[in-house]
Amino acid sequence: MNEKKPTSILYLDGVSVSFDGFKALNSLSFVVEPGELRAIIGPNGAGKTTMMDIITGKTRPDEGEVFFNGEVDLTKKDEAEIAELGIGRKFQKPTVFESHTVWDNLELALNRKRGVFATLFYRLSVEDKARIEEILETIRLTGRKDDVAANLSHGQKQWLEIGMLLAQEPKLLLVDEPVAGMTDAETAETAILLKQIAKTRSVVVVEHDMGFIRDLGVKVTCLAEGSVLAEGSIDFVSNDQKVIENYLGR
Amino acid sequence: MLIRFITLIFLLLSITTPSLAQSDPKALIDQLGKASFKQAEELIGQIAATGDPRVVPALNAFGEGDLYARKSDGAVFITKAAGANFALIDPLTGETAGEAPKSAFTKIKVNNNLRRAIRSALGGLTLLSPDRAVRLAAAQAVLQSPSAENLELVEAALAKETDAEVKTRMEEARAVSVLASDRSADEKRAAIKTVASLGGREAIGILMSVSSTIDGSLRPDLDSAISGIEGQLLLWDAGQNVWYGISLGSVLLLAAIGLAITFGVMGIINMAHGEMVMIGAYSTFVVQQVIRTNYPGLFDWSLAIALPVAFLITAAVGLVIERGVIRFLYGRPLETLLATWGISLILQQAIRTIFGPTNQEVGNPSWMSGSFALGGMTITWNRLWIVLFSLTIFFALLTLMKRSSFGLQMRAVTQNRRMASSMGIRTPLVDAFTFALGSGIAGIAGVALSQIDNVSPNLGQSYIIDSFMVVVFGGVGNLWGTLVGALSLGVLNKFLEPSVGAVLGKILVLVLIILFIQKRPRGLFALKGRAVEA
Amino acid sequence: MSELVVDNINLHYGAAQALRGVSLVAPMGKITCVLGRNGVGKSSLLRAITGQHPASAGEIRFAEKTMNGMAPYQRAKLGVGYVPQGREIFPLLTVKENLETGYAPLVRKDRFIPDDIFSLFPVLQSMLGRRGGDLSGGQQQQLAIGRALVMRPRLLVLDEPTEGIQPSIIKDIGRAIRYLRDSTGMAILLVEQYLDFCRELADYVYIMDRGEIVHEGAAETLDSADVRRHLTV
Amino acid sequence: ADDTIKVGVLHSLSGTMAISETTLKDAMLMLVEEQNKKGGVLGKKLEAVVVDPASDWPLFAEKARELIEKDKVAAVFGCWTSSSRKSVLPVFEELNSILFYPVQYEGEESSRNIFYTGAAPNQQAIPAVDYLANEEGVERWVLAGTDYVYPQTTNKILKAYLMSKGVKEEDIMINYTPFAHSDWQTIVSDIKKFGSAGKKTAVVSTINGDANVPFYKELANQGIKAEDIPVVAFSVGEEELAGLDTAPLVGHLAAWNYFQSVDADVNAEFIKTWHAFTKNDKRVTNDPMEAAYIGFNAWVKAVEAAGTTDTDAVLDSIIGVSVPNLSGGTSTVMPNHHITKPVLIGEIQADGQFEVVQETPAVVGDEWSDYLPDSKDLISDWRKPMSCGNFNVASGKCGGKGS
Amino acid sequence: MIAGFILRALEGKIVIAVGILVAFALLIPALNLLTAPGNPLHVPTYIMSLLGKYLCYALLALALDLVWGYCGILSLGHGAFFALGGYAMGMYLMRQIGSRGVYGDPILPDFMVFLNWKELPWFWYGMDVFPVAMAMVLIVPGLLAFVFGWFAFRSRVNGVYLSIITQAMTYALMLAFFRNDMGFGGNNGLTDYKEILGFSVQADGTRAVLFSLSALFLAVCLVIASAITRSKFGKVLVGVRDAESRVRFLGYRVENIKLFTFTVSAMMAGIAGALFVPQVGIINPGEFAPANSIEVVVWTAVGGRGTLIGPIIGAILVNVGKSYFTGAFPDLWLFALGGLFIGVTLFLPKGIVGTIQQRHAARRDRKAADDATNHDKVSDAALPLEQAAE
Ligand SMILES: Nc1ncnc2c1ncn2[C@@H]1O[C@H](COP(=O)(O)OP(=O)(O)OP(=O)(O)O)[C@@H](O)[C@H]1O
Ligand SMILES: Nc1ncnc2c1ncn2[C@@H]1O[C@H](COP(=O)(O)OP(=O)(O)OP(=O)(O)O)[C@@H](O)[C@H]1O
Ligand SMILES: [Mg+2]
Ligand SMILES: [Mg+2]
Repeated sequence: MNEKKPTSILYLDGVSVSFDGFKALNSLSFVVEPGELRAIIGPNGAGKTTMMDIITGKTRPDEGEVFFNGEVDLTKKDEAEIAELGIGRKFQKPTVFESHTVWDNLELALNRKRGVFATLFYRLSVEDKARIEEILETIRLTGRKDDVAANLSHGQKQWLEIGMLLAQEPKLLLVDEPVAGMTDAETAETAILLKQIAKTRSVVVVEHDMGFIRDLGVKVTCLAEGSVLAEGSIDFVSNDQKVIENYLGR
Repeated sequence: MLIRFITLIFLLLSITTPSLAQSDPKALIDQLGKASFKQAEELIGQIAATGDPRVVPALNAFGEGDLYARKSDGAVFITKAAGANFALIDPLTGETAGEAPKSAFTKIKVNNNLRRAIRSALGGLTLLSPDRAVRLAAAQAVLQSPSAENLELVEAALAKETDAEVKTRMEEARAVSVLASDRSADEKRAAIKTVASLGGREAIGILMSVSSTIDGSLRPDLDSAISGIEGQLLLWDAGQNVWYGISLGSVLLLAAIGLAITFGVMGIINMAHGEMVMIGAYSTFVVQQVIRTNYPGLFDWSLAIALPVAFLITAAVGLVIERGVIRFLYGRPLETLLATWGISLILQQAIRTIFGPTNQEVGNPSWMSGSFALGGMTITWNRLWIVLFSLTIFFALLTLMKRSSFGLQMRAVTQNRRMASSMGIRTPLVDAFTFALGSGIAGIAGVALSQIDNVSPNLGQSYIIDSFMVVVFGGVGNLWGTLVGALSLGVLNKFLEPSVGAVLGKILVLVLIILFIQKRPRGLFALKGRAVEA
Repeated sequence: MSELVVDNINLHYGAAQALRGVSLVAPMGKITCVLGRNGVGKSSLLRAITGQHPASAGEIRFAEKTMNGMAPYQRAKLGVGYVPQGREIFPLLTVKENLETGYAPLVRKDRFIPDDIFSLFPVLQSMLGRRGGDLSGGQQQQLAIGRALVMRPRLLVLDEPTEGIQPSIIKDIGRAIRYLRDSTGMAILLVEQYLDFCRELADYVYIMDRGEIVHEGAAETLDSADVRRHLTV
Repeated sequence: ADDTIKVGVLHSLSGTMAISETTLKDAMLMLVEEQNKKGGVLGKKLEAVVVDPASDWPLFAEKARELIEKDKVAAVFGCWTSSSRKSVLPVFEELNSILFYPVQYEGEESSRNIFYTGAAPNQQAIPAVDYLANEEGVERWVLAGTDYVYPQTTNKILKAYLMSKGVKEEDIMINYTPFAHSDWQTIVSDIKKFGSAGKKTAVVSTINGDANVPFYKELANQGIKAEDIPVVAFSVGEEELAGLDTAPLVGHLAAWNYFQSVDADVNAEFIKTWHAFTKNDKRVTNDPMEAAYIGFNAWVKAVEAAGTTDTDAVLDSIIGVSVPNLSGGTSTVMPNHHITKPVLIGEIQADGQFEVVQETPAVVGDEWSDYLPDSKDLISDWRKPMSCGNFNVASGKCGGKGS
Repeated sequence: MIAGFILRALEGKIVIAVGILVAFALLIPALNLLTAPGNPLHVPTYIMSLLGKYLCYALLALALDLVWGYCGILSLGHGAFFALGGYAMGMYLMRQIGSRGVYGDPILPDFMVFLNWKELPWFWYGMDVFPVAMAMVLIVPGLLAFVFGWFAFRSRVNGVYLSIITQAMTYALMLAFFRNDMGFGGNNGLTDYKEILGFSVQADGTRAVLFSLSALFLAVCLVIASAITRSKFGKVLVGVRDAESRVRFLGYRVENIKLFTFTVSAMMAGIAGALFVPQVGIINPGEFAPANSIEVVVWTAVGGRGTLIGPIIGAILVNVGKSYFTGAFPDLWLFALGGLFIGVTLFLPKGIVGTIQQRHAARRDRKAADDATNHDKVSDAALPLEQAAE
């Protein structure tokens, strides 16, 4: 395990966290290689979202190591620093800036200097504008770019959040249940989109939609009760007895 | 019994016979009419020296300010008001002497000095009273105003005393008098011991007062006695401080607890909370007013009657406010600040218009007055009741919130009003009742606070900041936080106050709150976890 | 008939119109499914039915009563149970208390939590004392469904109930919905994106597009290409 | 219009000070009404212009300006706190108008445009202390006050005075509390402690306003009787006592220049008018009302003498004007813009009134205290040719110690 | 870069507002100084100083709106910054009195003399030099805000907790300044000023200049505020207000953003205080009273928080009302004022300006919607009301 630390983009070893005595993560170890697209499944309450909370600095682990790019100790950083390092996240419950327009949401997410003075004197350049328009196309919200995000439907907010993630251009994307509330066709499209992104960066995606996971066709990790239950190809994992019992059902 | 009484009289006469010849009490009393304060003081001494028990009522009346001199002839009477007239009582015989218009008399003025002299004189005169309670009070009086003149009286009375408690008190009174007299050093040494055994501030006061006149050889005894008492007091002082802190805390708790509902639970930045407290206090005033004029006998019950009245009135006001204004503001918590600020201005001015701008008198029923000693601590009854009262309210409310289905609905509605409605909860009703409850509780807090603070239109303003401070310091939405927050702020305040003074103490408390919030950004009893961040 | 009848309703958000002349019927003892892409107005339809948002025209009837103008709690009293999109559990109430909020429209003797709920969602049983907001997304979704069932509704309105739930439990939910339909004869109105789930369960389906019903028919009709067109981008 | 003479009434009717000041507004309205019954001034009716500066000090300045500039009032009666007076002082000087200030204060001020009809420290505090020392044999002193300028200054003066009389430093305890302090447990018990040193002890209270009620309640509850530790107060009058059950407080003292209980015909008349005016025969009268009464009458007399309401003329004619005060004597406006008044010491009675236990002859208000080192050389005389509020007798110059 | 930053600020409404303010700055003093008192166009000095005072309040409200309306920090202690700026100015003015004080002490202000102070406390040094004093007007409030914000924002103190500690801050300052020992004149404060930069503070000319300065500073701060809020930084601010943690996950340093805004706002408040003091002639601890700070919040809410013109209008409107009512209905004016506040919340939920803007936007939307779907049934006009009732 330890030898993977320098080369991996994300490295978790022996991470545990508990809330009021309940162990949400139990000595979880888990590695993502650069350029990898990794799918994570697991029963409700397995700790998938908690794991993302740990990586993004929202929750501090009780014990264990979390390293980014082999060298950066994420447990010592706060959310903004981690985001600046290049870790982007889409939340399970879509969170966007409700009183901003779709456009502004993307503009804020755009990967530009984020200091006080940089933002004060920022001017929208031509390429930034093009980039936003491109993203709008991708998430099919061009027509609604001037609407405030509060007025979007649930699924549209999901899309907007994905768009913000794209705008952020992170090195590592953490995507929590991206296709919840999407139609089958959209689901398929999202899979294509993620695979495309994964060509240039690393992606960790959590989902319960097995069809979608299958579409991704990548290595799957199944978590349960805060630690890894099974890992391997989709066929391998979905035939694992424990996974069937705990997760897929008969 | 009878025999004893006779012997007492006899004894009394035998002691005081020599002075009896010197003066006639009636004449002395009549002289009071024209005397200056200084002369009156001497006269009191002479009247007491007559040793005639018949002067007791006259002296009592003098102390109470009921002794008047007739303008026409200077004759002195004890008076009782009877309309525009005085009912006259002969000062010596106690016989009624008809009525006469008030204007025909001048009051014989009394001041603190004279009252003190009277107290001491009465103490001496009543030491042999057949009534046990009177004797006890007399011994107490002698104890409080030591004078060498009383020494022989005390000793005589002591010799006859059979009641154990009165006896100890008299022993102490004797010791005090011995110290003031010119008795021998040995006797005084013993007296110092007795006084020291009394303990407490008073003992120190007595010992200190003789320290300047006492014989040099007794000085070490005196000093060690004083420092001994002081040592004991030190511990009690700490206890006393804690008690002060708790009682201050309970006042804060009372003031804040209604706010813990309207603000803590409902999320309304309720600037009119203080006015609810004020209305509660005014309700008490009105209730007392009605009782005073119509049923004076019920006065001791006035608070018990005021509680439900205040609750209903303030709850009704709260209900009107909720239905009329607040309900349009759910989901816009910041706007509630603006509206309730407006409401508070209106309520203040309304009260000012109705009752006038000045303080109103709210009396303390007898069971709320005075104090008792607990070891070396003094505990005032009103504070004790307020502590108990605030805790009672607190736990009642806690039970309501946590155990009743209304409490559950209340919390559900405030967390997600739309969804609560879809769960079949009658949200408008729950909202209205919750706000009314919070207001009503503020109202009964007002009843209690009327006992220690002034009842004026500004009453609410003086509590609103502290109330918010307590609720926030304890952690919004957590009733236990409000309790612990209030008590700890109270105790903290009282521990700072003696060393840095009240003003700096208050400033320091504020600064400490600011610093504390840095450590715990969500208050003392912070809610943690996803549930809050979401 | 005491079924749910939605008759030609419109719904506006401010100036924007989200529903245009939508009509549907959800009979008792049947599962009626509404499908459609993102933002076509499915949730809006359910909001109109549960009273979360007023319909600006048309009529909604249930149990022979016109529900327009009724507050949500009055509809709940009529037997409308609602599982909203986005869970909307009470974050600071414990799981148990969340379930107990369903007691409000019930008479005293019914105020208990049916065992079925715990056998359907065992995780709730083990987490009764935990605050609702601390649960994981899927657990919250299970709680939201359980909470609606406590009310013993006669019309159960579910907005994407399978969102974020693990596959095994989705299957259980499917079974449970069918069981509820058969055992209690309640009307079930289900909004879903998950086509397979829908196809398996539904007795009748409606498809929406841009605030309008564009197709209705038996579940089998879903497979025609014509219908599929409405669901692709 | 020109057929009336306007006078301004500048008292807070809302906010924290309303509790005290509203009464003065009512008193002023009554005085104006009475004067009009007598035919007004210079043959014209008086008209009171009432504004509410709302206990907000900058608003006092604004309202003063409004009264003078917009309403063109001939004189203003108003203010209670020193801060409000300080706030309006420059306005009156700039616009050359007249303010009558009816409340006891710390002294250390003399403005050409202000008349101080309340007591200066020497007209209240010092006689009170003398009384306690002489009549009650007090040797140990607690100076308790609210933490602001009036108590601080008064206590400074008192301390200097007491020490000049041979009181030792350790026999003086000074204690300050914040405004509207309501928890007096610790302080009252400290007083008790301080009083148990075997020497006769008294409390000199400059505790302000609302804080008094809880203070006295605590005193009563902790059983501090006037016979043991008397409290003499300078801010507690009949009005404050109206909010209290006074039975346990009998014997505590206050020093004022007037009490409602004063036995004088003018006073009886005044009280009758007051009750009729307010239609409430429970309304009490108090010392600032008397001060307002004196100020108002002095102004009327000065205007009549000058034949005009013109400020400069009135300023000239008013000095030396004597008007009856309510305790049966007369008060004279002195060249230093303070007035002469007797000092009365009263003891609280069970009925909420005071009983006078001592009365001094009229005392001249001393604007610059003799017990403050920088003030003792200053005097004030607004008559020509001196016309100076801070004449330094040591240097013989106007303008303080410097220049 | 800076030019672009400022230019962006000058959107339609702001230009108009700035224009009005500049016109005010020129016109009112002109009407005061150049016309005779009898002239119908004459603006009495009294009215001019009153207007000047309102402008200072407006600037204070604007400062608060920047942190509250845009950044979501409900400061209940902004009066403290205002008062500190005022005290800095007051100290300068006190020192200018020199030996004209009643005791004639060339150095010590009167209140120090009669309280027997022997020398000037250190923090009074240099306050007689105008540039130093003016620097203090900015530095003291700015520094306090910076230090306070540094700790609070880093510890992620939020929402009501932040509001209450700002309130505790101003309350503590009030108690401290009440104390005579602090060396700021106790409750009487600093008053009886004589001159500023050698000009008599009571001269009409000086007052006119002070008035103009108030209007101009308000205009300048309005432009700055507008530039800030219309920049990307402004959008981040609103993001912080609505979803603070989301902003963090995008990589923005929320604490720096807040700290910057809070400090800038405190400095604006300080300027407002400094302009206020010579015009009203007094500064005392009453300005620190928590109720005063709450009032500022109320003005802002009345005008419309989250808009720039709103707080200005709100502050002026409420204070004009207060000035008028306290004179016209001294016994009843609180009813009127309280009623105004309640009325505004109920009928103008976003404040005066906010509601107007919203109506405007709604009308535009509806028009757009109608245009787009004019074949559709006409939508129900009663809807917005219905929504508001929920
Ligand atoms: N603050 C907290 N307090 C108590 N329990 C918590 C807290 N946060 C998370 N948990 C518990 O930790 C477990 C893991 O939650 P997590 O959200 O990581 O699950 P998940 O794998 O994302 O599930 P899902 O698929 O349902 O989203 C759950 O059982 C949850 O109830
Ligand atoms: N609160 C709102 N205010 C304004 N517009 C809204 C609001 N909620 C939804 N809308 C708009 O109304 C339309 C229908 O939304 P609705 O939520 O009903 O869609 P949906 O079919 O449920 O979509 P999804 O599958 O994404 O949940 C969408 O275009 C959406 O942008
Ligand atoms: Mg999850
Ligand atoms: Mg939806």
